[in-house]
Amino acid sequence: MFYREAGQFKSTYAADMAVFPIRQDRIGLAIILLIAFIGIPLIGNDFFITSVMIPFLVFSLAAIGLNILTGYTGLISLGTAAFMGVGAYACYKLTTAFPGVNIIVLILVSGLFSAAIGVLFGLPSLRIKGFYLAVATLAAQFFLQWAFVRVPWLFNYNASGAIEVPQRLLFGIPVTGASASPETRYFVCLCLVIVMTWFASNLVHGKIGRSWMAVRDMDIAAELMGIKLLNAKLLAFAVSSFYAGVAGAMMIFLWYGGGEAADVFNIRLSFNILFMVIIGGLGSLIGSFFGAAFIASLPTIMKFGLPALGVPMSGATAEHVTFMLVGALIIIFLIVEPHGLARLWQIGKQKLRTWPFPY
Amino acid sequence: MNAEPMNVSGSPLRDEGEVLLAVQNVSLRFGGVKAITDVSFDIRKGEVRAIIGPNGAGKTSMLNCINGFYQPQEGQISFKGQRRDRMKPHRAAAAGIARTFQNVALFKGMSTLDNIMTGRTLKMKRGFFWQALRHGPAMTEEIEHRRVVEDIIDFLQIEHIRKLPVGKLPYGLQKRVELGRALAMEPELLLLDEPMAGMNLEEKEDMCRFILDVNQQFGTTIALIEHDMGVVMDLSDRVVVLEYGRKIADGTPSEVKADQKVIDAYLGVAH
Amino acid sequence: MASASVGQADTFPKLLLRNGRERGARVAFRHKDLGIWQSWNWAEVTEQVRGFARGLQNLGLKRGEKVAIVGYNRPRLYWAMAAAQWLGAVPVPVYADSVADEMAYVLDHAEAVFACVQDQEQVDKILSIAERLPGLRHMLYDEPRGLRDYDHGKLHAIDAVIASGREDLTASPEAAAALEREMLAGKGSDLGIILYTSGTTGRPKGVMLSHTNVITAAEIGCQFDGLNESDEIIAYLPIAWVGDHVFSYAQAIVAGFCVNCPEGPETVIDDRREVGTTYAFAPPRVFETMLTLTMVRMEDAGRLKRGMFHYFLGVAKQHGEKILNGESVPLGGRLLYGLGDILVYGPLRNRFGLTKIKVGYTAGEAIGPELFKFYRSIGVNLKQLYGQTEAGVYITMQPNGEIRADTVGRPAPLVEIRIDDNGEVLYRSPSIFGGYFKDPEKTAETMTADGYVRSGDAGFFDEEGHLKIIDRAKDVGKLNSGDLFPPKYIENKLKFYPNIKEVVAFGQGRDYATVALNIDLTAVGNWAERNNVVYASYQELAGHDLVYDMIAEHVDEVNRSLAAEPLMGGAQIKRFLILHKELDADDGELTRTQKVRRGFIAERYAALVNALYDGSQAADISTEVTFEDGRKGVISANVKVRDAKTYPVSAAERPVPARAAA
Amino acid sequence: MSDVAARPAPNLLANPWIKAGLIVAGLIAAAMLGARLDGSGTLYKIFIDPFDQMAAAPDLLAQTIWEGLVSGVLYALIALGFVLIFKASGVFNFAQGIMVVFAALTLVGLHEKGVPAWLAVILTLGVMFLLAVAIERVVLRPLVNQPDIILFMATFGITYFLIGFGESVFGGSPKQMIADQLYLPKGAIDLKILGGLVSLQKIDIAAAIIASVMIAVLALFFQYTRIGRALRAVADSHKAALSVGISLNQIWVIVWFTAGIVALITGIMWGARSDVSFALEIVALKALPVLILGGFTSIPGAIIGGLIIGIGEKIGEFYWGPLIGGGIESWLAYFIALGFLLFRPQGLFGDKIIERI
Repeated sequence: MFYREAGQFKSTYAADMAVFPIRQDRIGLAIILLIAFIGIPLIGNDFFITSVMIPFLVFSLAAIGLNILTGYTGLISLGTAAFMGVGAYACYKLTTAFPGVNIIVLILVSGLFSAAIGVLFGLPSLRIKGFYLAVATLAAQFFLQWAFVRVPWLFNYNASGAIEVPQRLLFGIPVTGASASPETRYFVCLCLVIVMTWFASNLVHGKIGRSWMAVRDMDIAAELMGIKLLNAKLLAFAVSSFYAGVAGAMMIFLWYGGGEAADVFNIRLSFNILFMVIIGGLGSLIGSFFGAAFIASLPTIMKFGLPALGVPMSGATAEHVTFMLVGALIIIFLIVEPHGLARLWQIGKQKLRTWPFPY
Repeated sequence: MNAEPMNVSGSPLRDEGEVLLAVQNVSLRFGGVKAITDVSFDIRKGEVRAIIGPNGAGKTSMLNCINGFYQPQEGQISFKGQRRDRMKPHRAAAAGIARTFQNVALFKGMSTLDNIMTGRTLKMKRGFFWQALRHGPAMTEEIEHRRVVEDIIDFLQIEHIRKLPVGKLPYGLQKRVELGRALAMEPELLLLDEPMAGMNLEEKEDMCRFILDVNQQFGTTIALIEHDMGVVMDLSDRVVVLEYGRKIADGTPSEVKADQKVIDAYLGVAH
Repeated sequence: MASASVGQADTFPKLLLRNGRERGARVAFRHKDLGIWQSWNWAEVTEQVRGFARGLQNLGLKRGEKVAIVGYNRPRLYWAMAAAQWLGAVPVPVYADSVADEMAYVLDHAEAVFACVQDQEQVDKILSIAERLPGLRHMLYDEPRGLRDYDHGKLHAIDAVIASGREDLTASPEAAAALEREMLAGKGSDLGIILYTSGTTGRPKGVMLSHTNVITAAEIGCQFDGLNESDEIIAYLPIAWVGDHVFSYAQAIVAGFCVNCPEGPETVIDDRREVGTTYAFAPPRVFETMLTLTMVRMEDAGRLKRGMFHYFLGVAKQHGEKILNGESVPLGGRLLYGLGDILVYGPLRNRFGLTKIKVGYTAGEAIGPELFKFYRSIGVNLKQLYGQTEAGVYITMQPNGEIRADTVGRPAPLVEIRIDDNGEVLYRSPSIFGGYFKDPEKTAETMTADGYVRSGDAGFFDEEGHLKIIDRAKDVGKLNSGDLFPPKYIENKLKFYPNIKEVVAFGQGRDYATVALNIDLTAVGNWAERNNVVYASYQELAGHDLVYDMIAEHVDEVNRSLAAEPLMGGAQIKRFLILHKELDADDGELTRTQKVRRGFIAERYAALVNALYDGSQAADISTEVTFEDGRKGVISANVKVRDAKTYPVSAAERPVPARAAA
Repeated sequence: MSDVAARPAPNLLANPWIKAGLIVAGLIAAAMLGARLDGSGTLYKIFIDPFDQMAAAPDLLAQTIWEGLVSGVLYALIALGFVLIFKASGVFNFAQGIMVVFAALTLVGLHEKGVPAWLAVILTLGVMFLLAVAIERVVLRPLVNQPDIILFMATFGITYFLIGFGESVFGGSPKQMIADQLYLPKGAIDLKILGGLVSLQKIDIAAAIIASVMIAVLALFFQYTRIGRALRAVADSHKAALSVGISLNQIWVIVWFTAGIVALITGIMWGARSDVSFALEIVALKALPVLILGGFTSIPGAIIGGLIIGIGEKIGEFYWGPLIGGGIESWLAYFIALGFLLFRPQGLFGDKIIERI
């Protein structure tokens, strides 16, 4: 309905290969960015920013990471939370060791550690496939989770076993630690997520993304194109874990602000991120955002929304009902649209483009 | 000629063109099952070579040996005069061997364009860093290869499906896209496994024309498996006939057609 | 006015050079090829054409020789016209879908020495008739696919010719100077182009137009609608047709706007949408197809959406045209229309690729008033024009604010019109042709001594001074009763129904009027699907009783409307039938511009025509047909004939001969 | 061979087992040699000391193996549920673990509400049947022909739903299994063997026996009943099953119900050993490495895999765990499975992976 594509033609391949070839989409994206950068900090209160927006951003990044692995390369992983944990602990160790280095740099570098661990646990992916591989990634999940508790070096031997997030400044403004304002943390998250989404989008739209999808769709034929399966899969593991690691570091440093990290990065978080990817849409970056918004905001909506609607509920009951609803919604979504919210979005967009025609 | 003469049918071989690929005494077994037994033949540069035979004759297995999916237990295969043992498919690809499959093996979730673009993977040199930026050299490279791919799309007349996901295309078009993907590799040797299986007459004629055009216009050497004898006779310069994993004839189409063993083999399976 | 604004540039090559100089960086041509719109700006085009001209010169093309141009709308074929004109040679565009025999006639008659063709298909076609064309010296092609192994002794790739020409020019300044002189030697009064008209009868005639003729015509159009270099047009009509030549070649060069060549004939709609043309030209058939597709698609939409769609179309019908004409409309209507614009009209225009349209023209045939009003009501400034090849296209045009569905407007600027005693429209202007090529006899028949051209159409001016065309002058006949019988008028009334694709009316010298018609397979097929009518072929659907019922309703409505018009009331349709096969240009039943060849059809389907008049309820017929691949076959059928109801003529006075009007 | 072609796995030496054996043997020899020569004692602690301990206290080793055996039986039971469903419907049923908890919770919950024990068992079976029907109707039928991963995710949905549902109805606090009411034995038998005392819990013995009986019954069911044969047919080919004349929907209900029965029995046994709570969910994940080992489609594989994992992780935890801080039970199972997997990607008893080209 709002699409006026007449007159939008491509006279170069660069324009034809753009990620957003339609002008109206670019305008929409610009509006979303404006809202994210200006609207939300202006309108949102601290609660909204810390409990809704920052979690959403962190989960989006983690979901993008998993989507690269599962959606684009077709390798199921149940260990995302552990790779996030590696990022968090690496960042903690790094900022302790190099207190002078910019925290943003450290967050990104900690992703590299996560990537290395990811490659290590991705090695079996050459020989094992499908669910077997999924179970293999559980080894990473449980081993790393164990290590977070049992290897005191990781948490600097402190008595609580928790990560203590120190205060770090960026341009003189506290970004991490107790005195960092929610807005600051939100902006840092937002910028990181935008930049990393851009990189991810570049990767999946180019040669590397095509090799990943080729491996996913038909590995035999991919090999024939000269794609080395092990390299492609390990690269997917590395990039995926890098994203997870950065998300993990962001989670502890910019969202939780410290705490019993080992409990946070549990298997249920891994599952939740897998949900985000599936509900959002496999093989779709925008779907990762949808999925993260859906899964991350559902419990918050239940917790605060139902009482607001006049449904009285104790905290525990609310939690149980939330579980039930999440379960039911997952099934409903899979039935209604197995290809996820991204596909629904695409269909909706297509409808708008062909409006008023049905096709 | 670096392969020994292997003229089973007894007719003189055309002594022209250098040998591109030589298969020598190759045998392949799966457990106790013999798929190929002591087969030798060669493929000369620039020719269209057909491999025919009844079902289960080991034709596809032969192709799989050539591009490295299978490791034959005995015998050897040399490509461009170089003997290669323990070939890997991706190395075969790098050496210049491309392939299509009997049951279309396209990347179903990708568009026609992307499918054919994967054929260019080996020729794209920009590394991870530039890929992540998708600007500058990476984009220049991408555009450069897109041009090549567009020429192939134009050549195969599949412009209208350029941006459609291949999974939902009609079978005949999928076969065409698969040929396009193989062509994008600019192979020296193109292996086609039943390129016309399941096509209607018109599609078959189109495909025949494309195959001949590829052979003539790009000078690509082609080895193809095909059941339709008419097609084989029209297209190929030389034919090798397999039955139960053994070679029973080798020669020009007319020689092969006259061969008693071939006639028996084909009468036996009623084609 | 003619050449004043153009100054010294009185030929197309000179104008091209001017464009290269004055707007060198503006895009001149686009062609959807290899996935994107390949573009050339005026400077590049000038260089290409210059090189092309030199290349042609090297191949031996001389002043006054003819160059046949065959193919779909491709930049290089347009350049070929300019390159030929550069050397003073005369381009002769030929319909690309002509069968070999037709092409042989035109190429032979035009004495073409060169042929610039699109692809292998055309090369093969011309090679197949080569022995009939002894004068043809060289053939140039645009698309090399499949031509690699052809003997290139007399065959050249256009790109290679251009490249060699450019090389030559850079290498030798003398050659460049000589080429420049050759171009400057051209005058506006020189023969610029020969356009062969398909003609409803007989062999095609070569209409000779000078540079001045065409440039004047182009200027008339550009000034009338304020076209300038920022406009965009899509070139998709046959290049041999005067409309395309004036719109996509002459006006583009005169005004300096951009010509967009679609990827292929089947992608025109998508390509038009991508480009978003600001200026469009299409025969009514194209608009009709778009509307039919729209309505068919909307049938598949959900109830709510369909309801909304039709509601807003109603709103548009009420207010749309008035708003477009700048008349006063109540605020409520304006607001409602504004909402409709967001919800329906805007998206519709977008789907049609008409979002940016400044002005659109329909010509070639009468357009249905409903169809015409529909496009205008949704905000497309669609106009009619009445034109002919012999006129260099324009005869009458509709000025803004004076647009009627049933007239073709006022005389175009510089055009004088007079109505003959027998009702025939005669016109005179600086852009009229110089005669038929090698046919002084026909030329004399068509041109009067005082310089007027006989249009061959019967018409009259209404009280506002707008011309109204009834039919071909020679086709307006009489029934035995003495009542007027305007076949085309009847045919058009029926063709305005989306279910009806082609109509042939009979009645000349008969007791009453009858029609034979084709249903529209898309529209009726869709109707059949919704009504569970099972059919396997066109023939089966056409013979279906329910289809006959539906068509009978349309015929009945036409009869009512005919009865309401005093002049035409006698020509009501008494009997009709639905033809068992679609009329096809390949079978010679339609002209290349898709007009019915009434006489030919009457002959070919004589058995059916007899049945229309002998009272029988059905008739057997077998017809030879040509399939797409050139094979021939015979289809036979038993075609039903239906009677239709007629109405008393309402008007006060009995028919007065139409020709008396004026 | 031209149509379906088996692609042999890349051969690691001539026979992967031989090669692996040689490498392992070599490593052990090198390690033991190194341990004897190593001054710091680290290698000694890893490679010598545990074996010394085993030899020194064989009763402890026996006790450890028994413990492992028992938890292995329980793992195997959960894995059995997985295998049943995977074989018949190709669904990787992630919810099997939660079905165990849910069944046990229902049983205990019903009894708490005053329902007699045996009636509660029957009612619970009824609930499991309803659950099977509901899953078939609501989840499987609408999702038929979807890719495996979608069905896999749907079982996640079932898991979440059951957790929420179970907790809403029965509350989230841990509960005691009604072992006495079900006449399950209590106490332990102490065996004096191997120069020490080995204590065998009666409930564990009962678990082993019941598990064996159940497996035997299942085997008979598959072998000798019409439905059983149909189920096996389904595992081979859906079309074949349809031609037998049993609808796929019925088969799915039966299979899920069977898995529900297995879940109930597992739940009772497990609940009797510890308590009934959703913490079991994580433990139930242990069935996954068992599946890897045994293969997704093999019932004997599930049993043997369960025993290997159970015994392996107990021994590992007891003898080597303390070296690196203990608690390695949480991941050891996965590493054991991974180790096997690298040599047999299809599991111990899984079908050979055949790739069509």
